[in-house]
Amino acid sequence: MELLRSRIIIGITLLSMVLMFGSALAQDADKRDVLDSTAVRVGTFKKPVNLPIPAQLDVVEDSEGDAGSSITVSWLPSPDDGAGKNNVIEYQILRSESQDGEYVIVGSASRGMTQFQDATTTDGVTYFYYVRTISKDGGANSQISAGIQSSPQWFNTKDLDTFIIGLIICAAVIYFIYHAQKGKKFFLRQIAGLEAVDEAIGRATEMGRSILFIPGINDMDDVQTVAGITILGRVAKTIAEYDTKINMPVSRSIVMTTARETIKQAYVAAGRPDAYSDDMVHYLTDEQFGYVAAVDGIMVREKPATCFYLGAFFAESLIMAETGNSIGAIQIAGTAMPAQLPFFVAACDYTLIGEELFAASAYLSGEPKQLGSLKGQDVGKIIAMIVILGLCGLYTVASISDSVSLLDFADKIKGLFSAS
Amino acid sequence: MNGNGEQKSLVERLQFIDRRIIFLFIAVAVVLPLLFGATLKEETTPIVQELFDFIEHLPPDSRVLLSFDYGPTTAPEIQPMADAIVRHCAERDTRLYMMAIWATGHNLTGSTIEETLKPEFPGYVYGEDYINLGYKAGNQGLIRLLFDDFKRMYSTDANGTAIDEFPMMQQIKNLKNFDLIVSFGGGFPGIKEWVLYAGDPGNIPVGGGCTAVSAPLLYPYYPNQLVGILGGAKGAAEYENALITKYPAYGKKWMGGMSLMMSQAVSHVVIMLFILFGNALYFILRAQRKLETGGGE
Amino acid sequence: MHFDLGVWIGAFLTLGIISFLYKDNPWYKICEAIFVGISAGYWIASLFWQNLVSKLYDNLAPAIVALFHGQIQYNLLYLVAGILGIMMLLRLIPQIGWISRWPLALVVGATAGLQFINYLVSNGVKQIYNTIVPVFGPVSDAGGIPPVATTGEGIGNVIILIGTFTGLVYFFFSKEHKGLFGGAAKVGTWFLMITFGASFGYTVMSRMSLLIGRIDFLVNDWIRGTFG
Amino acid sequence: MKRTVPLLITFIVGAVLILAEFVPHEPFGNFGEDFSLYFDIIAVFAFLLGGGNLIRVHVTKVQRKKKDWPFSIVTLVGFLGMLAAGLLKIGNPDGIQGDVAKLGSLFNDLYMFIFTPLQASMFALLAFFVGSASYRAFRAKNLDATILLVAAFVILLGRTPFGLWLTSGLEGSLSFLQIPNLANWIMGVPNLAGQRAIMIGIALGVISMSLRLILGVERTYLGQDNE
Repeated sequence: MELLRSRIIIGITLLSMVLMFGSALAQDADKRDVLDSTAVRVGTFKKPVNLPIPAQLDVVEDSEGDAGSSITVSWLPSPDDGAGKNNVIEYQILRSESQDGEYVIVGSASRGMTQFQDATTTDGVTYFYYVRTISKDGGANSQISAGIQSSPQWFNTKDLDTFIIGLIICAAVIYFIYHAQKGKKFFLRQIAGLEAVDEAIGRATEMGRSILFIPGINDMDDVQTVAGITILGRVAKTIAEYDTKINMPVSRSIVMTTARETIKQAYVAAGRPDAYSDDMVHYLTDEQFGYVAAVDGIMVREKPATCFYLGAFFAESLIMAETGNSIGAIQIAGTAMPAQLPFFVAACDYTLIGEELFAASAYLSGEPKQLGSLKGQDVGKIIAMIVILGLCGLYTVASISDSVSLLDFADKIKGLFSAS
Repeated sequence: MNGNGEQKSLVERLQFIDRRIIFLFIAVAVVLPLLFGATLKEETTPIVQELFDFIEHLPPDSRVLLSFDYGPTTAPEIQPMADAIVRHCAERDTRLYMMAIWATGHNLTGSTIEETLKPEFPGYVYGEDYINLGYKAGNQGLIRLLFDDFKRMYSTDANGTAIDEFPMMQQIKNLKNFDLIVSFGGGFPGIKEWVLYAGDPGNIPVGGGCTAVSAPLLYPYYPNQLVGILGGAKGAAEYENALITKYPAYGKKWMGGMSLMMSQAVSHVVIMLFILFGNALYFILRAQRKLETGGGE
Repeated sequence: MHFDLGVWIGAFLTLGIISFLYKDNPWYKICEAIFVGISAGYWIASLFWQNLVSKLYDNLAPAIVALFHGQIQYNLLYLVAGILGIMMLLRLIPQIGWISRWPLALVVGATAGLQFINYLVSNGVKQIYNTIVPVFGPVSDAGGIPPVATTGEGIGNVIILIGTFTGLVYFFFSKEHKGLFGGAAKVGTWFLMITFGASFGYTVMSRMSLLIGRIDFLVNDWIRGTFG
Repeated sequence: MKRTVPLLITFIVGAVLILAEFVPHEPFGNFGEDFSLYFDIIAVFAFLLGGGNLIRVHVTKVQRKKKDWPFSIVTLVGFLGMLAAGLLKIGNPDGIQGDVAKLGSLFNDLYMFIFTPLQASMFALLAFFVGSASYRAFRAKNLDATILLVAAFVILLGRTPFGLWLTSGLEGSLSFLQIPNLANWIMGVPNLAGQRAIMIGIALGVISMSLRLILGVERTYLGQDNE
């Protein structure tokens, strides 16, 4: 089934990619022409005192890759913007629904800018634009653009680069999942924090004390919480086998529901469904510090032998980890919140750093499919490293040799990573 | 580490000194400077200066969205930034759109208006120059919604008046209509979410003030995704310094950031002394052990 | 002497929480109990009005009224959200409790989908983009690349490059940390250690300001306000 | 049925949301936002489970006179009182139509006078724990720990005027060694490099995790029955 599913997803992605390319190309062909050369000049009745030379309209077109309601106006800056008379203050963008109708200001851009997005258009209505270059003494107008309409697009061409990079990484992960499933073995290095899990649970069992599991304080809409819960699934199974007590206070109701489901199934899998009780997981409060106040209370009163902190943490991380340290618990933490990592590193015995948190459940599961995905992640890392090294090298060579063509080439590749 | 050995020397016991003694020292270090009301000036660093310069170069009537994304817990640190930036924006005659994606931010928006904006800038007219849009729930989801349609979520201001009655709201259709977004962010959601869901997709300049703890996380977004960041009380004090340099009239005013800096400096020293003390003990102990065991650990 | 009930309550609660530093005690237990109760009630009541009423009811009710008039509106989709929410509650009935897995599956699927994209763009692609600079070379205005102004900056760029690179090496799962690779991973851990140390040191300051805020309240609002 | 349907839901929702990110056109463009709204709505329903659990736990504690049971009464009173104040909008100047946190309502009063000081005090405890953690953790035990210690110490020094005062003698070409400059350099260079490596790693971790979830390789959260 997995096999079929991964094939289906590859098929779907490829198909959708082809479709999106197609529609993107079609849109390009549809792009409106830029300027209406016969456009009349407006608003030059008063003899200017010291007006700047007006900016020239460059391209006026439907904004690329959006849901409609937006037209992008760009212009060539006035020669007096930052040079010449140097008296440009800003540009105003004016719009009308008929060429010689009444033009109203739809926005302004400070000097030095050459683009404005009018996000207040109605799809299907034809608009005309011009740009007014403003100085202290008044404004000078550009020519009027040709009529233009906004429309929504089916593929965001600006995100094509992100799409391709995502696709490559997905392909790598799925490829290795597929191969692992067929029985290919991969080497995986040890992660100290995960090696220690069994020992930590064993210690609690020996001491006859409970194990505290904190899945972070975010809800299930944070992937870190999901990672914490998947680790809980593995840990709970060992706990069930050792017949140790687990205490899991949570700060989100959905997390409570999910955690119960997860622990229950772990107990079933360990062959001890009768030992499971809903009381293992209990809700405290959604409030960050209310939660930590209660968890601290639980710690000093119950004195758990082992504490797991796996999920998304904020400032409360150190309050818990220090209290846990003061009661002499073995502490294993893991989070992808870079700000809290230092505290866990300082106060806990083991810390899973960022990526390791997400890899932990795969490690603990020992299932080939899961381990395969980790190998796929490494491919992503190799790509990132090659891109970084290669492009930095390329730029450096280009910069030293002052070669414009080389620079252009480097810019082009770097552009692939300019995700909007 | 073995916490329950039998016979311990004084040095060994000091190594695992009762935490409560450290707590006591920290409390004293914070209380004393506060009693004397001392302040400390800070030189402005580029990451703060750039946000200052950006606001300094905003043309009059530019639209600045200020999001009060913090609560009472982080207010001691972030309020001085909000005050400084509100003052600066008002000096530049920009239009201020104040909102909050933290429920707790609503009260703080109100107090900033009452205690800073109104008394110091009596010329600022509600609905024309500034508006308090209040709090809306939804975290980063709210930002996504505002990005496409501002008035879908904000159909009234904080007092319940229809939004279209305010002249300054007429040009606002979505977040792209703003010239600058400043988030005073105490955590999640905060500056990062503004960058991810508004600044990046819409190419809207985003700046922010945040707690010292979240500042290092935001550095990677600067300067490409963030105009500038004020990190912690130091960032606030730096911005106040920039403000005083440009508008010397503020030199006479009491500045929250600079006052906070003093208490912090003293407590820092206490912590550093403890670290030094702890390491000294550690090395003494190690030397003793080496003597006893004849080297090696 | 001036008595302000709010300030006295605040002082009572503040000192109760701080007393935990000495040791667990009934005073702290009272504060903790109040805190848990009040804050849980606060969140449930707030989100009831904000999410259930203004997001579900306000959007759904008009759409249902319209349905009776024969119109089908986009907001009818909120009905799905309502049904999913009710499915969640079916956990309370053991026989059909498994239905609660459906909304759960939706939540997990959507989280996976959305965060996939967010992290790919902001944490992945953008960070790679930011790292790509000419590490060394004369100031050039030929392209859109940031010029390297000083030797110091050049060295800085090289160090950032090495740090990012070796840091990534450290995270490799499928290769053992030994030999040259292990050396690189070791350098990577040094960079991580600097990162952790620096963030920690940087944070100390922020944490102090919170305490200062509280002490300020105790000293100025409570003691001086009452007796001064 | 019990497991296949949820797995299918996860697969479809996840895959569609990823692809929808690249389709600005209606209705795909709004999927992400719609989910935020859906999630909020589901979360409110789930609150009934969480709140119900809180009540049950504490009522049981009181009934069985377990240790510290009087405190459970305090929790229950606080919870139900706050809930009533919020849901019934007691004392709200605008009545039931008013904003739940309207100034002057009982809900807002409880928030301002009880919730806020508790929250701020709990947060303030961090100042003390930062002290005790740094005293214990910052020991030059080995090379890694020493690097951690030195980086932290330089930053700490750099955040105070004493750092500048200590090293103000270093001028000209040595001025980069002045502690504040050194601190900024650490934050801007090696710290940044480490952060980037962590962030890129996290991105890959999330991508791989998401794929495992979407493809149904990872399914612990749904239970592992019959396997």
